[in-house]
Amino acid sequence: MKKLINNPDDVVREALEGMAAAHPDLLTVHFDPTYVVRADGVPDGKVGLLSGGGSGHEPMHNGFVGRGMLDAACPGEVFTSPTPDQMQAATEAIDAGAGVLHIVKNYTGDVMNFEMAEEMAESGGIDVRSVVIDDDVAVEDSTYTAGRRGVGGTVLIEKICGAAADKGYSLDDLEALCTRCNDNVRSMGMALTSCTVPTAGEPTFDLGEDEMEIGIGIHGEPGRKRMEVEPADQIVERLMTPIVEDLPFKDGDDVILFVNSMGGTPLIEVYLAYRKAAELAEQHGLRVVRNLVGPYITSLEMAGLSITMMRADDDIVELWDAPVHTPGMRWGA
Amino acid sequence: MKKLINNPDDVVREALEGMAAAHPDLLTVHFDPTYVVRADGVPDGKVGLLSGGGSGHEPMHNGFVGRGMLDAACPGEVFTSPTPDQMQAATEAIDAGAGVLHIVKNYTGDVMNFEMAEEMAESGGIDVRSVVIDDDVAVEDSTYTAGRRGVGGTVLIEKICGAAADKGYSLDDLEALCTRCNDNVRSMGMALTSCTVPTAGEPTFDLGEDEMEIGIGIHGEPGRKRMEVEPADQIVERLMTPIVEDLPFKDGDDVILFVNSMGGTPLIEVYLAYRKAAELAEQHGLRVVRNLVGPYITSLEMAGLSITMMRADDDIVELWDAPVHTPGMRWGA
Amino acid sequence: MPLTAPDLHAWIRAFADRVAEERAYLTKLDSAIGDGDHGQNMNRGLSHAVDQIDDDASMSDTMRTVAMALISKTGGASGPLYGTLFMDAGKTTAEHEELGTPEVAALFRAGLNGVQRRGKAEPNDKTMVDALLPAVEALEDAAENGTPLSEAIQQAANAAKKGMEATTPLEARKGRASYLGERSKGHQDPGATSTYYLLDAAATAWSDRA
Amino acid sequence: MPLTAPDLHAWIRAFADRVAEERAYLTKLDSAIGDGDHGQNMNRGLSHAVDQIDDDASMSDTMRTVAMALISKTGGASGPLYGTLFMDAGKTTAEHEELGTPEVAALFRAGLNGVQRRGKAEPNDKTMVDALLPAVEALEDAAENGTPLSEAIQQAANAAKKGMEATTPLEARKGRASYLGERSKGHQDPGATSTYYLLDAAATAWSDRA
Ligand SMILES: Nc1ncnc2c1ncn2[C@@H]1O[C@H](COP(=O)(O)OP(=O)(O)O)[C@@H](O)[C@H]1O
Ligand SMILES: Nc1ncnc2c1ncn2[C@@H]1O[C@H](COP(=O)(O)OP(=O)(O)O)[C@@H](O)[C@H]1O
Ligand SMILES: [Mg+2]
Ligand SMILES: [Mg+2]
Ligand SMILES: [Mg+2]
Ligand SMILES: [Mg+2]
Repeated sequence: MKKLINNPDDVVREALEGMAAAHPDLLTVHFDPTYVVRADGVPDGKVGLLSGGGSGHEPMHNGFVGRGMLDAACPGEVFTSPTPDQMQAATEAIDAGAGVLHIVKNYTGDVMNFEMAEEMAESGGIDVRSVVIDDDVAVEDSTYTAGRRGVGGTVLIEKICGAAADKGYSLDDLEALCTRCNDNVRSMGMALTSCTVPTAGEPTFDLGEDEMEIGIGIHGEPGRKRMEVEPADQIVERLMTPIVEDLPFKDGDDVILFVNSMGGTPLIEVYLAYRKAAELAEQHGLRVVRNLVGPYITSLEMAGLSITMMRADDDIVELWDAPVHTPGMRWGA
Repeated sequence: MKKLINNPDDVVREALEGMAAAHPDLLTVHFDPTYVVRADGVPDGKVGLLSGGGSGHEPMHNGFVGRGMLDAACPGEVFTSPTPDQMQAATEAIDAGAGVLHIVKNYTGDVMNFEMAEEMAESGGIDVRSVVIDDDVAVEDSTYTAGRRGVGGTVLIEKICGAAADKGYSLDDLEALCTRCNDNVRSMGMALTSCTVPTAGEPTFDLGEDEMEIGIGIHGEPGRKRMEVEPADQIVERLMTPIVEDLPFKDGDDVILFVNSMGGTPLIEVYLAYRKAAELAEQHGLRVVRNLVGPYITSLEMAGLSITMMRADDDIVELWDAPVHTPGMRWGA
Repeated sequence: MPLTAPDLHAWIRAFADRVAEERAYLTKLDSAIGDGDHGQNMNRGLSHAVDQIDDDASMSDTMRTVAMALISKTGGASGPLYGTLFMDAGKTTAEHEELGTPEVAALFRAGLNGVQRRGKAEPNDKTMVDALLPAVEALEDAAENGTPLSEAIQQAANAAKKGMEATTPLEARKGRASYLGERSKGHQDPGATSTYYLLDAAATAWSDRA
Repeated sequence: MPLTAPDLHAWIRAFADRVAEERAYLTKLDSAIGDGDHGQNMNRGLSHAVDQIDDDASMSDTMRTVAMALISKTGGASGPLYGTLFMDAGKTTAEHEELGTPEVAALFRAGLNGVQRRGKAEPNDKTMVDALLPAVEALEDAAENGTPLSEAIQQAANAAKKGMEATTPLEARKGRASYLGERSKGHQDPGATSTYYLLDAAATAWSDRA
């Protein structure tokens, strides 16, 4: 394992110190319990927006704390969900009287830890809602599984809900919006290589010299199917088809198309993939009204990509376009 | 070689098609000869700003075309400098009567190709100046070498000169500013892994399981010294010390600190490195007034980082803060 | 001699030691069908728990301390699950000065219920429940038969071990491994493995207790 | 029989074929001390040049066409260098209907001058100059001695080969390889290698020319 780290146990803390040093205008980092909170405080009466999850997916979620997106984020250890005490402290820090929405990616650990945090926060008198994001079409959604994972859709949802909270949405309305976004977004990812959790020191899985993993999650957990590497255009089609069919997206739909690098994919390849994704969207009669291209929800140095598509009405597009100023996403500000 | 590509010979073209599809509001891609030009045209009387170089360094340079930065960029094949006909066509496209500045990274191929392009453009009656960027302290600057390479400093310089051109700087003033920026910026990089040029199909160089290369260029060309991997803090010190000593940066200097990922480095590690870089800057008495953290000038999927530091007076900081809206760098807009 | 607070301390220390020893192995199991952090998670949580244990604390305070330590430091799925296990198990100790086989059976039954309340796993979902449930049943049988604790807990550890081994052919239906579907078959569940260590640590720590 | 335009066409085709064959080898040499694209660069430029050649064109038009094709498609350092080589070499053919040994010597001398004007490399800088210069000198000697072309060009190719081989121990002072300093020693220069192919292609194409 070659990594730009010191002690593997210190990676998360030291990276957070780096974020704090780089973005004092945007965010503040608290330790013990660990959370990242916007530097300028939550405006009175605004619903607080909190997310969190394992580290190693940067810029998500810490990099989305600032103005117009998340008010706080709780980073866990690498690929390990954070703990309820972190979430409780962050929830208290961003409650400005209007309650707090927790955006939770559907992983057993995240869900259970957030659940415990909610129990704690509510016993402390804060109105907390939580929406579980489960946009990954690679996973069969049945009562016999943990359900679909929360992946790329989370990025779009955090942006959109952040704008809505800024606009003054109530906790009820924000919860409804978040649920509606989740209902209208689908994702699927793939990997060409594994990644190595610093404390594990070895790749989470092995892929042969000409193998790829289709339907990968964002924690290096194996996906739906292992197969021989194919040309990029075919890979993109393998991701796009299940996405389009699942919602289903329909001829005439306006969509936000998000092609995401898993971390180790050169940007030139991400754009190459975007080309095909946009072409396929068009062939399905979809109108790509907005897009996002680059590494936003990553799995350390994993090479691969994920595609996310959200059905976007005018409201959603307006919220998408609203100013955002965070380390990882910024426009209009 | 596992890559998200189709035919290795089509990588650059297909990625450019992806950029064109993703950012029609910002840029237009021309083929044969190939260049990327801002979509909204160069305002009358504004100096045109052109850069270019081999592909594989994305977002640089194509991703810096838009408003407030480059007016056009000429992408070569991966890691291969573009050709004079591209530069000539781009120069003609962005000449709005006030001349065109070429920002050239100091690599033999880039310098010679831009030189030929200037000869062509000037015979066509366009006032062309060019500034060669050579900020890489890893290379000994002597008459017995090709001189220092142009690396991370280029990113900062393109942003600053883009803002100055917007402000109405004349070609003379812009050339002087660009030279002044180059005189005040230093960089050094390192790699944990090599990268693979798609058409070559094999890693440009081999690094052992616990080796790193210090003083790497941005084309996978070997650097100053190969040695055993060290903890991140020591690596950062190995880059910072020569940078600080070279200019030399002095106690009390205001600086822009830029910690760059070579492409395959997880963002969490880049922030971890930023933490140490900022700490060392402070120890040298430098005041980090602005910073940039992330993958901006990359070498495909290479894991590693580079550090760039520019001495910044108030003018430079003001130009740095000016609005920019490109696919790869955006604020205030 | 039935159990008192120091015996619980010894048990938790033994559990922490075992997990520390097997940290890499647990992580390897988790890499095969999960995300490769179960060893780190458990080790982080348990070393914190050991640090927090107060030698003079009562049984129920000890269990609560361990629960809170695990909840706040473990992370992942195992944090809330083991946290709830200790939290709910601990509640059963409040009314007792000391624990014999019946009380220990009740303690683990409450822990199992907590795990199932929190995680909604059924038997054969390929989770820690598959090691814990047979252990609880063994303890309850032993309690019914009046088996002394040292023997009962050894039977429970044996049952947990069998349960753990029996997870190998199963297809996972809960947690991260469930994403693998069919491909989760043929791998032993990491959480069931750490749960076996939990029982085995008790068997070791209480080998001379009645 | 001295050279006329079709002989130049044959030469350039032979050069393109040789580079296409050795593309991977050139790239391997460039990976060792450069950036691993010399084979691709030269192949891209030359296959374009071959496409552009007009069978009916004059010698000087042919050389200009090849120069422009190389300049616009090769990229890297080799594009301007080989482009200038052909551009400047081509100018010497304007006044001639056909070329014998003295004219071919003058042609390559002009090409060498162009390469040095463009790239500022001196002998022993470990560049294509180190293959080109001895070839030019061999041709000039041959011209002085009245050696027939087929023989002269073979001598030039031999000299280029020696020059190419002699780059191996050198420390690079120009181009990308110069960044390696000491470490560039022990590797043959890719540009000198393609320049040897340039001369060897001529020796093959002109083996029955006087
Ligand atoms: N819903 C559940 N109920 C019971 N146990 C579960 C459940 N989900 C996961 N587990 C257990 O947790 C273990 C994984 O723990 P760990 O790796 O620490 O967390 P994570 O899966 O979040 O990375 C699994 O091996 C399994 O035994
Ligand atoms: N200044 C120079 N003068 C002469 N030849 C040079 C010079 N710089 C580089 N070369 C030649 O160019 C070759 C490299 O070409 P190529 O790999 O195509 O370009 P790049 O170095 O831009 O990738 C070197 O092997 C060397 O022979
Ligand atoms: Mg985990
Ligand atoms: Mg090159
Ligand atoms: Mg795990
Ligand atoms: Mg090269």
